[in-house]
Amino acid sequence: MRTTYHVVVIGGGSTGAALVHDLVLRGFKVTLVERGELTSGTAGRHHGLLHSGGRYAVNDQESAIECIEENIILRKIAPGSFEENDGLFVAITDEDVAYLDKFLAGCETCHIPTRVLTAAQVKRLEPHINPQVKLAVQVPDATMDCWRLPMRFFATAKHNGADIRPYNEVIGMLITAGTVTGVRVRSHVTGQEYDLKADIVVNATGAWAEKVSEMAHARVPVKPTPGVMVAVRGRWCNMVINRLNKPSDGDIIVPQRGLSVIGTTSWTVEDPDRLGLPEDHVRRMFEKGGELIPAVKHAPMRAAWAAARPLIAEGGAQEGRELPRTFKCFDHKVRDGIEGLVTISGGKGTTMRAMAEATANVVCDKLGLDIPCRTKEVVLLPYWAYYQ
Amino acid sequence: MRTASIEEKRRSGVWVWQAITGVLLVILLSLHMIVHHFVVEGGLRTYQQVLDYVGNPLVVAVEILFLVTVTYHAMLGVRAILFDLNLSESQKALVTRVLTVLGVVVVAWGVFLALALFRAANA
Amino acid sequence: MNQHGRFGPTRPITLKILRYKPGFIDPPRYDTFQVQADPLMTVLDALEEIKATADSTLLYRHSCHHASCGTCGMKVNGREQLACVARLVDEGTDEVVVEPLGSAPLVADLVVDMTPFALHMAPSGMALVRDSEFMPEAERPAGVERYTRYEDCIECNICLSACPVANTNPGFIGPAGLAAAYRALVTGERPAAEVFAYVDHDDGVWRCHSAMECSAVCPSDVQPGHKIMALRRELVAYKVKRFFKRG
Amino acid sequence: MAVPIQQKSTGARALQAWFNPLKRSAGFLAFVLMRVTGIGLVIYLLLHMVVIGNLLRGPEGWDALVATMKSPAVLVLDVILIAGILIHMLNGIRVTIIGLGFGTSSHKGIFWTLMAVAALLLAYSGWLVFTK
Repeated sequence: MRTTYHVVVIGGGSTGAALVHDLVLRGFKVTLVERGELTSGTAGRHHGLLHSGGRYAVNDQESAIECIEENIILRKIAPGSFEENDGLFVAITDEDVAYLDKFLAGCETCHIPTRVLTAAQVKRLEPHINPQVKLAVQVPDATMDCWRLPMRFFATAKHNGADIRPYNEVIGMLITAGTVTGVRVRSHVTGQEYDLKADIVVNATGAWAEKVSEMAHARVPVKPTPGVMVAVRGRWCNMVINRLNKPSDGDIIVPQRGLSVIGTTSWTVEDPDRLGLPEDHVRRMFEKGGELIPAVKHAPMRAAWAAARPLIAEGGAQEGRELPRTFKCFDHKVRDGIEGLVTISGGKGTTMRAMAEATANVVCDKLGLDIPCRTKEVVLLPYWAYYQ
Repeated sequence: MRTASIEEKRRSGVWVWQAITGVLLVILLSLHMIVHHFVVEGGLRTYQQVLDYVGNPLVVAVEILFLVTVTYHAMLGVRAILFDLNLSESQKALVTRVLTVLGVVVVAWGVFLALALFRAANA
Repeated sequence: MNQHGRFGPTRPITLKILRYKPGFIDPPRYDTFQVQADPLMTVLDALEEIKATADSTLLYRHSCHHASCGTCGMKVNGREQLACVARLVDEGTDEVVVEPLGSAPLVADLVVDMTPFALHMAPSGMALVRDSEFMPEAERPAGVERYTRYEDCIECNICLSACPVANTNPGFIGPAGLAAAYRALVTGERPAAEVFAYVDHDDGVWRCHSAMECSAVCPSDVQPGHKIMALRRELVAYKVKRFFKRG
Repeated sequence: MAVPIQQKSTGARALQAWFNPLKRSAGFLAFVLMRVTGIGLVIYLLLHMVVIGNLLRGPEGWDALVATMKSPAVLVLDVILIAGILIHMLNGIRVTIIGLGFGTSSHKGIFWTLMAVAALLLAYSGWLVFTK
């Protein structure tokens, strides 16, 4: 079935990718605008971890459940896109060991499959692991390619008729009588400006959500919360190595291609375009990563960078890691009395499809449509199909 | 972008012939340089010296082999360079045809010359 | 204070960037910008700073910032590099010239159109994921039959930009596609006959003239030139075998 | 409206890359040398075929020509020709060996070794040309 409604999606990150895919499958006419290259914001820059949910199983179970569900779905709809080597939560200290029961209980509640391994077993699996290792828990983590996975969504959406326009920046909202009726766009390719009419505009700009929603005088409580990651040369583990403890700095090493990526840290910035790269955070990655795998301390650095998480700070007092990693979809009619604008933010790469589903549901509700989501079943095209 | 399908594109292995003639030329060209220039007093044969040399049918045979090899190698080389440009399949066919004609003319002229000198030497 | 952290002394570096927007900045021109570069500042960091503070219309491709996605290939002082790992001070010049890759159609500024590249790459048959050869002594956990990892090639178009043939002949499959075909051959992902059908023609494996510049500039240790040569060896052996079988 | 993509012709600049080994590595230099000497040798081959046609003019015509060929200017051209032949020939050996997938990992070493051989042979040939 096709509708005549036109939805404009702002932001070509992983949420935007999954969203245009979802919307065209539901029969909408969709145009996506992205100011730079696709996935050039947070999406491309994240850790590359397809979460099992283990990281959030104790403190943020809503996120943990989202993660494990999406983990299974993504493997099914994007086969051949992941390094599927599972992950370990390793205990190095007695304090880590003391966390085990809480961790296993949390995983059980969230239906995350686990298997407890002895120190000897862990050393046979991961020869470079800290020899102090006490035990570890195996979970279904995997490595994702932060460029090629979203590109599979874009490719499929494009083939289903979505109009995807990178290098086109939204510079204003078209507002008539309290209703957003479209966007003003500047093409950075031709230097020309043009209007894009829409029945619904979706702001899927992640950490930039506040900047964009301000154009419609709407407010979104998104805090850009960057983290630093360091990629070192050499693949020092085959499985994703996490610290068995509550989330902290430098407690994950994600192997990827011939690299090992250590992450991450957390601080808050005002402007997601100006993250900087604090030196002490970079040093901490080597130091904390070295507690998991000593060899990374002396491995040559390939790159160090920061990516801005879009954390939702509803209510105010919390910051950084205390904030939940789940996502929220805001209908600005409800929040600010502005019709025609929806914002999706929060969440993470692993939950991109679920975020899109929730957003497309809101879009359908607003237009009084009842069209089921099909993205759990539709297998995505290869990423290079975007160019065909 | 030009879109010749793979089916349209002719299977090609002329690179191997370029290599084989190349190796042959290492021998033949070295021989040519030595007998015509390096062992000759003054570096170039006089008319009489040329005739003395090409009177031998074996020499004529080797010279013609050298001529064919070097011409083929040269024409293939030019073809390879031109094929590095963005030519259509029909332009490629034209290049091949023109170079084939040029090669045949060069060889024919060389053979004619060799036979004329051979006859003069044995007259 | 230095925006990009405190990784040592900074020094001013001028970036001379090619600008082009069809019909708008046309013909292309060079714009210059100055940044304070610390020892870790990459060309991409500099472009990000310029975009955020000086000219928001500057276009360049980027995504992962750690040499894994392959989007930020560009010419830095005339040589192809990934902007995300090309450190400014390593260039050793006060002025660093940044230009788009060659061999691909220019879209705008530093952005090239990757369509021709993808069209040459896609039919090679190489899978994204391969068996991991790291730590062969490592045991595998229950449920993991084989350790896997992504292929080395990050499809950045850098090898084509450095290839003298790909620059003049867009029909040439190019180093990346040929190297990928070789990978598909040796991993057995594709039958030999199919791989050879893809590469055995004038715009395939025979178009290469062994300049080996692709191997020299490859940022991901693919060594495409070496693989093209190996692919030719396999192809010649295949042809010889087939000849004698038939004869 | 799709994102407009315009193709900018880079034909002339691309062609220039065939002959510009600056900022490039040894293999590229080999490619440039191969191309330059190859084109030169084809032109020489055609000229050579025309020149030896003078043999048909008998001893007078030919021997007079041979005499003019001994001027120092022509001898310098001879040395350039020999250099071209040696570079092309020895480089061709490299292209053949690595082009069949052998010794690819040491292609730079092979190149410089062969070029050293070319230099030695050229020195010897030059000595022959100017002394005999």
